[in-house]
Amino acid sequence: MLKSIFINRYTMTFTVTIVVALLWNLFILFNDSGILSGRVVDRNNQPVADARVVLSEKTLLVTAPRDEVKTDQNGYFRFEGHRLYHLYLEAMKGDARSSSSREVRLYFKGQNKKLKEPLVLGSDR
Amino acid sequence: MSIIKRKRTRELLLIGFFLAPSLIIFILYRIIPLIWNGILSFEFWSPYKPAEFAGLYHYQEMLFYDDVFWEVLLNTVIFMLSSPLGILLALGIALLVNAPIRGRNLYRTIVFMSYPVMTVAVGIIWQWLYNEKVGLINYILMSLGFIDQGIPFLESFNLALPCVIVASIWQVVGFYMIVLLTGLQNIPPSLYESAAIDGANSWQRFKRITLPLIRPSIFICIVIGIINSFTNFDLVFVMTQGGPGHATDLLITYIYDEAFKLSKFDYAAALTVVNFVFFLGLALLANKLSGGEAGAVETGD
Amino acid sequence: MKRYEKRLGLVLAFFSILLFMTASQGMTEDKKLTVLTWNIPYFEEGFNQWVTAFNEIHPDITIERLDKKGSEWSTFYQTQVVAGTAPDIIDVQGGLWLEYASKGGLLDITDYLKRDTDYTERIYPEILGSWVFEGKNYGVPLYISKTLLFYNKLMFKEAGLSGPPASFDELLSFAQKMAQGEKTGFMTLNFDWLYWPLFAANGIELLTPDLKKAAFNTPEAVALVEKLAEATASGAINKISWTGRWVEPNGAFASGTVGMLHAHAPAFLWFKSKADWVNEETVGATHLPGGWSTPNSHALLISKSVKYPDAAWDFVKIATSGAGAEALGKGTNNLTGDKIVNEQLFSYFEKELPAVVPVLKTQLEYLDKLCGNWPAAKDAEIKEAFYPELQNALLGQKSAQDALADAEKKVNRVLQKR
Amino acid sequence: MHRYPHWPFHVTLSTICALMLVPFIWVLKTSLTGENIFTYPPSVLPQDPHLFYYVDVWYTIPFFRYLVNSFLVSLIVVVANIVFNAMAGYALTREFIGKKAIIILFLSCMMIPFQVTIIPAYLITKELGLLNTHLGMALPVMSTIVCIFVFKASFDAVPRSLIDAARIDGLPDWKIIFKVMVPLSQSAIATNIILAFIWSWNNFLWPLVIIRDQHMQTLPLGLSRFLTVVEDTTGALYAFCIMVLIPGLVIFLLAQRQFIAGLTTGAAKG
Repeated sequence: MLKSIFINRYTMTFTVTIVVALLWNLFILFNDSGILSGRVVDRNNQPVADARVVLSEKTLLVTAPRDEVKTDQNGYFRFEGHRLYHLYLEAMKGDARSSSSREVRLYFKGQNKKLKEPLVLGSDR
Repeated sequence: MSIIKRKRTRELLLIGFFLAPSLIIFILYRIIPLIWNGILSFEFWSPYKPAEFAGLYHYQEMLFYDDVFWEVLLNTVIFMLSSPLGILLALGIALLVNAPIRGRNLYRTIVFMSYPVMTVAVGIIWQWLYNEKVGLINYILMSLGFIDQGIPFLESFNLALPCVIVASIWQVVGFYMIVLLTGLQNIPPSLYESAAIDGANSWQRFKRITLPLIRPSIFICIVIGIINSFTNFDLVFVMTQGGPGHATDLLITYIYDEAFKLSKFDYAAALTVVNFVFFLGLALLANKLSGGEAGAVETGD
Repeated sequence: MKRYEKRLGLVLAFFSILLFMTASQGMTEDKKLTVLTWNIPYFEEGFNQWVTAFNEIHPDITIERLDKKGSEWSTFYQTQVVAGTAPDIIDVQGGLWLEYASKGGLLDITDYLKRDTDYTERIYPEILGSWVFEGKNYGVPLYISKTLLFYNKLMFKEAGLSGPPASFDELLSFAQKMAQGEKTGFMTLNFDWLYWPLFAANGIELLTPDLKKAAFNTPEAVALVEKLAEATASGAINKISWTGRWVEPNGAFASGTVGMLHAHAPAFLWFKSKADWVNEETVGATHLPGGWSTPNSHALLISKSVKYPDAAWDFVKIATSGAGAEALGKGTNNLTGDKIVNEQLFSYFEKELPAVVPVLKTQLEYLDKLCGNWPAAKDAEIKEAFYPELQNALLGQKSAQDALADAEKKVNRVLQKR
Repeated sequence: MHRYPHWPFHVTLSTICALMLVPFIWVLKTSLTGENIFTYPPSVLPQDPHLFYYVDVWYTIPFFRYLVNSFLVSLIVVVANIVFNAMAGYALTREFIGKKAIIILFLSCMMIPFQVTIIPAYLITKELGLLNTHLGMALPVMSTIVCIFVFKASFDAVPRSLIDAARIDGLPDWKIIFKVMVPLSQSAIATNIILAFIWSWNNFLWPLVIIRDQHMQTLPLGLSRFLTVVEDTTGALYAFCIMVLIPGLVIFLLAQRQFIAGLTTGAAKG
């Protein structure tokens, strides 16, 4: 009779939910170092070295910068340790800016992510 | 003799014990508040002032001066009279999804799904569906060529209430369905089997077996329909706020507005009392029509 | 056979443990002030700044923060008042406070305002005047907003119109020009008295100056309501104007099918975040012809039952002036009642959110032409008596004449009743 | 049983379901795109759907905390409802003096809408010391009259002969309930679970009034976070609605498997 109390479809559903949630949290635990990496290129698809990349957050329409890094000689940049899940990236060097800030959304705070599409500098200014 | 009597007392005690938890909850959260409202309705009262005796002032005000009261009462009655439509629809659906067909779980879920959805969001969707310029219903009607110009559903004094009623039926039909489904479950299949052997066709089986046996469930649905006409508060509140004018105001939205928007708690209390007496009368009538005892049935075996 | 008994036993045992657990969570009483805000749940960082600043002067008093949305705000507040646990400092929109003030539920802060002149001088006197009832001050502005006219420049161009309407008749004729198919020319918000500028622009008064009688049933008013009803029937005015709240009108304007929207300043932020096409070049912000507007500002007021009135007043000052007000302005993208802070806010917005600057500029202009903010004790009841009748006329259910006559009767009855 | 074609059932039900789903599709679609509902002409298919509004919901309110609270309250409500309603429902199947009065009392209790009881109910809860507690949130809905009548109807339908037989065997009343009646009323229990859960889960105004503590809030109270005036949170609002809806649907799916015609006779054999 104990079996019927503890093993029925209600408890099973509940347990499965808990297990899935635990696994998901385990996954988060190993993937939330807040690493965000990508590349900055110019209009001719050439990497841009030493460009400033600003990571910012929008609170009620106002952009608030949170972090800033520079690209290496191959145009790569890498942020570490941010705790955001909805952020914006903008690259700039001298007068050239990326056309508009790139919106990045993540599935959890500080999810590690590598941007596939590079930020393009000076695309329309 | 005394043994029977003792047994009888014990039985009564048991019945009392069984009823006690529910009764305590209802007394605390229904009866006492009702008495509170009853007392308040004879007073001038606001949260800031000590009460003053008002006699029948609020009742006079309501019955002789407040034409809005009569309008919302009429709306509430119309709303209530429309509930059989929902119940019939639900009965049809319940009979269909009670049949052993593939995918009935899915059908049941879809029909039921509209009941638990939060009204706030659905209300906005319904507003849009009914919108004169960009709403889906008008869009479809215009694409099909039935009309050239959008119909202002919710802005029309005549159409607004029926539109809210349709939305309300949409919301509550799943609820009726599961109550009726529960009723259908209580019918022993052996009855159908013997009827089939007797050569009764499906209409006769429905009329002679199903309908009488689910009478309690239908009674519950009717009562829910009555209650729904004054508790279906959220939908009206979100969709029309009782407007235009007072065309979709129900007693409950009116009472709520009077109490919490205008701080006329005393007047709202008088409205509550009248509302209560009126609907209790209707519910008792329903009880009587369904054979007394909340539609009790004896299974004939 | 024993299955059900044991099952029941287990369930009951579990249940009683649960009961015990929840019932044992007691409440502790300490020195505290409760602040009830009105639908700004996102405003957390700034609120904590207020609390920090407050605790520097009153380290022994804790601040409890509650926030309720408009539709439940007064239900919650009044229940708490009845129970004797009214929140001490409350953030109220529109004319709701009049009801409480007239029944003696709010603290008179006139003396505080007279005492702390360095605070009072920072606040716009016209706006401070919005919370005066029978000669006494009850509230100070938390953030200010009033109605203005937004117009969709793309639709204006399409209809061959060059700029915003200069007169009321032009407003209607422009609206007519833009109305076509799913498009409508004009729309207004209608809650509280937000539509009243349309009446004020035509010289119509709601009440006599002593606030004792209805004054709106005039031939001019009948003519105006007829005009509005006609424009509504023809589609020049969107019908949502008279039935919707704010989500639907703002959403409709954001979809780009409405030429002009008469709404309060925060509406801009909402439809801007809703629609990508909205920017300085596509949406204009101006005054309604004649410059009339209805304030929809929020005020901080203090409940009469407050235990520490001086401390509560200190909190109010922190929240509505200086650094506290600046935090609020930045945290909600609004202007405050503090003149000096607003200058700082403007330079902040010019840098961070230039699109909102023209909108906010209108908020400080024509402060002498505010309407729809009568200090009548029965404000809410008058509204309930008047508006449904007006709806009747505007949506063609009754003639303007009949509707206004009925409304006059009802409003006068409200004013005469005890 | 009888042989009849199934397709008319499917056609009818599909049509009904399609109509029922229309408002719902827009809820779902908006939760995936956050688009403006008032866009014209209306589009049925979502453009660029994504799940990030659900992430927004999770982080903008303390979702997990609220979820746990909602769950605890609903658990109390569901368990209490089954026990109390079954007891009361059984009592009403018996004959006793004042039964009519009790039924009328119950009926009249149904006729008092919750909104008019807020203030006295608050004061009572305060006297009981249950403000700000899970039990306080649960108490007013711990027994519901509709469900009492659902139970009564089910118990009434249990064949008399079965009860009489049990009584002759010398079983006391409470044993009759839990050994004879309850097993035969599976669908009533299922209905109770579903309805009690949903009522408690969606309860909005009552928790709003009695809960002051942030940590005690239930899920529906998170709603106001998505209805602020200064930012558009349409996508998150609808995502929130879906997230609040899902547990109710899961409970429905689990419990409704009890609705299988023929249970009564099947069990009657045992």
